[in-house]
Amino acid sequence: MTVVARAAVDDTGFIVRLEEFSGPLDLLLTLIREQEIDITDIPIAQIADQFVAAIHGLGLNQAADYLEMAARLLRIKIQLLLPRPLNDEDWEDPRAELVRRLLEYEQVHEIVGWLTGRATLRADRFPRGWTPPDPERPPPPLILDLAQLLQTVDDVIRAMPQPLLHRVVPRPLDVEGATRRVEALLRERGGFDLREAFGPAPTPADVISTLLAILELARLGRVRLVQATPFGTVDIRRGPTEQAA
Amino acid sequence: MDRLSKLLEAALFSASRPLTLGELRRLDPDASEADVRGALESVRLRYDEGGHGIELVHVAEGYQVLTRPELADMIVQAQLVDRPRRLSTAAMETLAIIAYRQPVGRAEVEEIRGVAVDGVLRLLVERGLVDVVGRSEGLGRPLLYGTTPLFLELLGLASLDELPRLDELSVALTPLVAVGPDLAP
Amino acid sequence: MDRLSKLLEAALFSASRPLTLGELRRLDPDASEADVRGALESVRLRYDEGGHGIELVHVAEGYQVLTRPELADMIVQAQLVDRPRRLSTAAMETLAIIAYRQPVGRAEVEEIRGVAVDGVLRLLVERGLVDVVGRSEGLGRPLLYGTTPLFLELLGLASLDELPRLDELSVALTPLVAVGPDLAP
Repeated sequence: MTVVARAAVDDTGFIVRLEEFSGPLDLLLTLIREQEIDITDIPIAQIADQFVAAIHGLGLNQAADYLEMAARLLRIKIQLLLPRPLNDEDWEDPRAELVRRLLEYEQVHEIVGWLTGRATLRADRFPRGWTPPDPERPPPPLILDLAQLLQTVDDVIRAMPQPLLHRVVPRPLDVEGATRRVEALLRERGGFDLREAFGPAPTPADVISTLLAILELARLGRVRLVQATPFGTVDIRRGPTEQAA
Repeated sequence: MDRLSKLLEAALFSASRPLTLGELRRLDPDASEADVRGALESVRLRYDEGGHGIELVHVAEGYQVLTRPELADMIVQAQLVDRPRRLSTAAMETLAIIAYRQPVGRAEVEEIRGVAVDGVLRLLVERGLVDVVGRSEGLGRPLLYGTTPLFLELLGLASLDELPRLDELSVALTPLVAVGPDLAP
Repeated sequence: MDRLSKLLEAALFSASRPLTLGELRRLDPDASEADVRGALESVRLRYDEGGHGIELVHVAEGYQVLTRPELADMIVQAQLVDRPRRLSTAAMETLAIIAYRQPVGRAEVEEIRGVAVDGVLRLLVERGLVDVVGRSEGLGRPLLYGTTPLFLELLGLASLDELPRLDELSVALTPLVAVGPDLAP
């Protein structure tokens, strides 16, 4: 897969090639296009795994936007795995929202292409480079608008160097906790299903935290991620990982 | 050239941006809008028919004199002028969404792009391509953004109407222009 | 116009400084100095004899296309040259603080912004947006600043009461209102 080959992770694991893709939707769309997949019928299990592998390979596995998408894909994958009653008319394809967003994003892509073309044409026409220096005359008219003033008030207050203003917000992601949970499970059993790692009734933050913890453990070579069949579940096992995900 | 054409030409040369018809009329209080249009046309013809290296272009709801595109490579090669730097894909995407959905809040842009856009948005405002155009009535009264005349100028568009209509795009989808807090179709 | 003249015209128009003969020759490696001089002369004649509002001028540093001096006054009067200006972020921040805390001393503004504001404050006073409104009773009796009627006029406000109250601003403001009783407008 060329996506992964295009970038490398540096020693620190820090994000090195974020600019390669303009966001998770861009990466996802690239994966889909490269494999000439029908956007309205995405093989989620396959794409989810490739996405996780790609963000890991690109060193994007610490960027919240990408992790959120990874969690979303895994959730859809799990939803699709759940048995559903026959003839259930209320059943909604869990991929529908993702497809809508991808199409919308593809449309943005097309507009970007058009805008870039126009900008390139315009870049070949130069305006006058030299304009007369200001003679002695009143300063040019001033523009002041309320919205800008209010924005500035916001900015000033946010930037105020006063410790009094610190507000403690509970950290939604608890990677440390998730890491401890995964390690406990590993000690107990040596291997388990990805879904078990999320715990009962996981919130999106739990899913992301767990995913992050597992990816980090995999990076450190302390767990191995195994998927026996293309649409099967992901197992987490103890031991070094030869190939990430 | 008649006196008004001469004056318009000088004014267009002196300004570093496109001048609107209204601004050009200020040059001569006695001239009607038709006079100004006629004089502009005579400047345009003069450049086109005289084989000049510059031309009069209708852009950003105004008029501007620009060099002819076929000369750009030679001027750049001679290192007399640099082409403007291109915007990053992230900046272009943000700009595209704002252009079609304006006035639009940051959250909506982030929803479509799937990433945080603080930094990119600040850059676009600093570069003068985007500006705050108001506040939404919604929760927290978020700021709303829109494109500026400079955006049109740098794309060589006379007005926003020249942007491709959504039904002309190959990816047909619910109109992007339908502004709403909920983006679902 | 011949090809070289056209190229010279475009280069002289788009360059940000006068161009020397040597620089102009870079446009066409095959052209001799005499060719370039000849082409410059043809551009000059074209402008002079066609009744244009611009002219080709040989200044100490090289060649330049300029608007004709006799038209300058009319262009200046029409105020077309300058883009209406926006305040810098620094000026805007200082203004925002003064608007909400007036009457306020320089030290307090500096404490909030974390930088010296002398220059910015002077600019705001010069532009008539801010003025000295009194002296504090405190140590050294420092000057106190407030906004002017022009400030209200530019924002389209009838009075300071129309400025949104701080508690109407975004959520980020809430803690400030809570900790600083003296911040209320």
